[in-house]
Amino acid sequence: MTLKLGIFYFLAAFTVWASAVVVLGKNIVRSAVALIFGFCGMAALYVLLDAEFLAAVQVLIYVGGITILLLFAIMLTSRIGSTTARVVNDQVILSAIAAIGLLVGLIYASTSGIPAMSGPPRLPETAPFLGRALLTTYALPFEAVSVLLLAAMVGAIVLARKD
Amino acid sequence: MTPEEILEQLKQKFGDAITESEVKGVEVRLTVKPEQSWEVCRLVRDIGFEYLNCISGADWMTHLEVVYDLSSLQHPNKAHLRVPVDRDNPVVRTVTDIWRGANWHERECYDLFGVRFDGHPDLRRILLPEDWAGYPLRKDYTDERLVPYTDYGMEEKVAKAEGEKAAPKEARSLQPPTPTKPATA
Amino acid sequence: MMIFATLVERFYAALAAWGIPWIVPTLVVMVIVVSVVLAYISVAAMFMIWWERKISAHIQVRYGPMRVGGWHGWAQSIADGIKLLLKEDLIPTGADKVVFVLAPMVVFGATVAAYVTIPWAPGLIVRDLNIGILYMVSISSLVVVGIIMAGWSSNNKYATLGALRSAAQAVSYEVPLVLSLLGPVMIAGTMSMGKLVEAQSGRWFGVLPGWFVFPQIVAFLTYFTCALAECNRLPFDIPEAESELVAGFHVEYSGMRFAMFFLAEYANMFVVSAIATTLFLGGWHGPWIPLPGLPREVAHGLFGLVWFQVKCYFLIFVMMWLRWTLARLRVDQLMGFAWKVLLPISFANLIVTGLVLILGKHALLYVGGIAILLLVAILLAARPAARTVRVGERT
Amino acid sequence: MEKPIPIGTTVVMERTGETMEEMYVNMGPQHPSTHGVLRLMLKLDGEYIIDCIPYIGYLHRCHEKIGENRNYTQIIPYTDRLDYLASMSMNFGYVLAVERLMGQKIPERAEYMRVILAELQRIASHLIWLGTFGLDLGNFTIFMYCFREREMVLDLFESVTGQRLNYSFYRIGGMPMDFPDTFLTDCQAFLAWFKPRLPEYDAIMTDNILFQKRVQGVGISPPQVAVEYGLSGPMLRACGIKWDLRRNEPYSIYDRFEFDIPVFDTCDVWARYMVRRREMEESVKIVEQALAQLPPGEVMAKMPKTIKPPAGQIYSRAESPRGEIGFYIVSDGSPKPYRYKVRSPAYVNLSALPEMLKGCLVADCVAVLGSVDIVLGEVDR
Repeated sequence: MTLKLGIFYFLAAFTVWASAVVVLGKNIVRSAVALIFGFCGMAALYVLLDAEFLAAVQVLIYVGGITILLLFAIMLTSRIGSTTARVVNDQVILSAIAAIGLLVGLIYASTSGIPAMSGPPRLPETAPFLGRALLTTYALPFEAVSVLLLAAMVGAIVLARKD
Repeated sequence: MTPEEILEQLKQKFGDAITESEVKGVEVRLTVKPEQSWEVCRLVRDIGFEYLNCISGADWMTHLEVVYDLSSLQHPNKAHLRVPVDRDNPVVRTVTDIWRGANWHERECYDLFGVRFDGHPDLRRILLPEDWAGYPLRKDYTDERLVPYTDYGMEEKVAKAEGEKAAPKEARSLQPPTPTKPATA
Repeated sequence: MMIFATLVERFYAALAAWGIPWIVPTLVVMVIVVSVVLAYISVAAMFMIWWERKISAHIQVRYGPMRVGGWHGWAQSIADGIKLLLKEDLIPTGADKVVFVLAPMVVFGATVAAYVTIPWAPGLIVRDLNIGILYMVSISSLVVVGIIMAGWSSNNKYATLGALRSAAQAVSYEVPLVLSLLGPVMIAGTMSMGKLVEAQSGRWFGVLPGWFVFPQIVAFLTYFTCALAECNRLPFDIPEAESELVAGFHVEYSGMRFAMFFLAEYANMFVVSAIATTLFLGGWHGPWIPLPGLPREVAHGLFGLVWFQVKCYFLIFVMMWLRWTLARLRVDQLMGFAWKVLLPISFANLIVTGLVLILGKHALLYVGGIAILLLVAILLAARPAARTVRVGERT
Repeated sequence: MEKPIPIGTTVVMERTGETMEEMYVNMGPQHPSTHGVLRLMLKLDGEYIIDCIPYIGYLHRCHEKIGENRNYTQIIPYTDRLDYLASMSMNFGYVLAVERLMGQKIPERAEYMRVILAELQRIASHLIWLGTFGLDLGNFTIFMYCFREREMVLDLFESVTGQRLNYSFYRIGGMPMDFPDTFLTDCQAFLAWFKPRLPEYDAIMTDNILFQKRVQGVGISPPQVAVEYGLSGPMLRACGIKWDLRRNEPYSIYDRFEFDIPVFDTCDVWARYMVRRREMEESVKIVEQALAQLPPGEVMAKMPKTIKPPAGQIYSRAESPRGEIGFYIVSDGSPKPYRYKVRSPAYVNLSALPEMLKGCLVADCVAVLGSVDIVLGEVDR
């Protein structure tokens, strides 16, 4: 077992543990804090995969942006002290099916290997490659996503506005 | 408008309610029955006394008194309204709807004299703790914690009258304690 | 040039020659580097605390600490540190203990982690990541997580309000901050901290040093403003405004945990100054590099280190200067300033920079003129009608 | 141990029976910005203040009850402790009330001394206010500058009275002793030093755009509300109402001096700031004129050994730095007042605070409270 593999298993366990706390925790804020650690574990896994840019973006966007907004929203709602979230709700069967399906897919992929998982080309620097790809090959989806985000933003403003 | 004219105007409307009246300089002094104090106050406000300086209480042993000091920002006249109220059941109608600033003045009067202001929006104790018993500014208020006033000159006089022996002891207690060690230069 | 890298390599080689597995020297180097960084942070933060007290004192016509240690109370911070270490460590009854204990560690850890990519001198950098600047920005954003954790777990309303404000502030100011950093990155064409410094080695018009602050003055000012907000310094110290929220998010902290917040605040000031120095002020560039007569490596290492520190501490001085001169903003003004003023300005700067880079230097004149017009228009539009009544004016 | 109430829980107040869905924040009595032991319950919606309930009385010292048990001269030191930042003005208001009750005239020189000391006190009081107001808004430096100048005023007072804070220097019927020989030159030197300092304060406060943004349009009390609540002093003059007892009901010798009454009509914190800022200039003018006119002569009128005002009652008022300080005294002809009541300006001004705070942000709460300029010694008595 190489050092890298050891680190991977450690990080994987850490991420799984954090994610489990997110899902099973009774306290919303604690779940959100665990989510931060989960995202950080994911970022570390990206670093192991030499996707440093993705790791940095993961921390910047997911931890620095999304989770903070999440915490913000939780704190703004009035009852923070009694934040006992229900762990199980009506959609438990649907989500169980989705989760199990994903698990089966992942196990299949890691044992028999599917084409997309055959390993990315080794790049010395991922950032310039990503940038070029986003603005040339994938320019259309990129723009479509930004329009989608704009629509979401406008919708949020309309919903939140008190008139 | 002179104070005399103001008094005349008030007397015309509320001749029965005004039991005593006096003009002193620019000040109109009235004594008003508690039943009609609110109406008098409103008229006084409409005459131009829009500025409420102070509401104070006073304990005259036979009755309590609520005193309104009013003035105007337009003319130099002042008004001094005294409303005697029953000592056992002191109730007078609030003037918070005439002058909003009366709120805290009335709360203070309630706090220290026990005068209840009928219709006051938030009549609670203000200076004293909420669980305080009694109304300290009444003349018959007693409290074992109250330190009576002693006239220190009297002690010496008493001592002198009683004889020369007691005098040094009494006097010493008033002097600063003598230092046990002589101060070194 | 790579004097330190050479040393490390020789160390590796020597140990490998003795047959010791590679993990041992790696761990040794890691421990040494971390110790050096931590020691530097502690000493620098203590110095900054003492310095801030002296600066504030002199601005306010007084002396500041004068007793501890003799010369101008230089040991005051050390004494304070010892005092904080010895203090009782309190955890409020209603607090969420795990999160409460974790919060200062997150704040301190995030700040320390940002020191990894600071280019101190040529070759003297813990790890020159190719996404260096992005890494620094993203790791600094973790500080806010710690602040929110601290604020929430204290079970104190003032702390919660401080944390709420902090979250709002961080989310708002991160956007113009990153956008303003993109200008230098676009010019240099790299995100590596070392390469960014090297890209500023030339000269503008043969006279000015090749620092990015000259073409990117707008970005520099935007960045510096956002950096003040990121560090919670006045006039943006809303999360800990002591006249309103007592001490904000760390009101319930005492002893060593409080000291960690305190150290992290000053360490963070150094981090944002280091980013500004690296991206805008030419990093370790300065006179006498290389100095004829001195070995190249010594000149680089020594003077590079000195110039970098001088620039960083100058920026820190400016931060302190502002703190003791200005009044605090209000929350809504703070947010408005970020979204209505800083964001448009940094976008405009980004567009102008891109145009100049694409069109080449001939278009500089045209684009420059348009940019100035654009900026003026934005500034005028963003500025509400001033209602200033001068002293002496009667109404 | 009682379990602490988690943030945001629905709490039913025992006494009022109120249900709290919104967040309540308890500001004070130990809070850096409440200027003493004032407690405010703020009802918040996010950062906006829906309602504010002030709780006072933490510093209540039975001032009026004590007053009924002391003779007229013995009350003077107690009045020092009313507004301990403007003891001279409190002394002035009290002795004025007793002298009016007795119909007592006092010597010319004593009148001038009183005015000089009271106006210097006004400067010192406004300086403290300016400094702490700066502190409230996060500007630390102005605090030090203001206290530097205030120290000089205190030095002057020390040379006259021997005291630095609670002077007890006014007497019924005059002043206990004359100015020391050095006072005139010292006072003029202070004024010469002080006048160029005011533009310095402007540079750091008035002209600072951040400061202006913080105070303009905040804590508005329209003139109508101000009069209904009986606000006084700078609070009233900041509502565009030109009302100053020194001018509108001249007492002592205030009718002999040339000075302006600064008035601003924006009704906000900014206006209150500007009024006080300008008042310092006007006080300097008054002191300068009084120093120039200071007549020689006695400083104490011929007074009976025991002061027994004739039976009667009086409500007498004077202009303290915080507004109208009124004394209601009922005399029964004995050496002690039968009823002694203080109408303190800060008490009345503070009662309008909830009105001014509604709709403000928490950060504004500090600015508005600072602009009211309360001294709890006077509010709680």
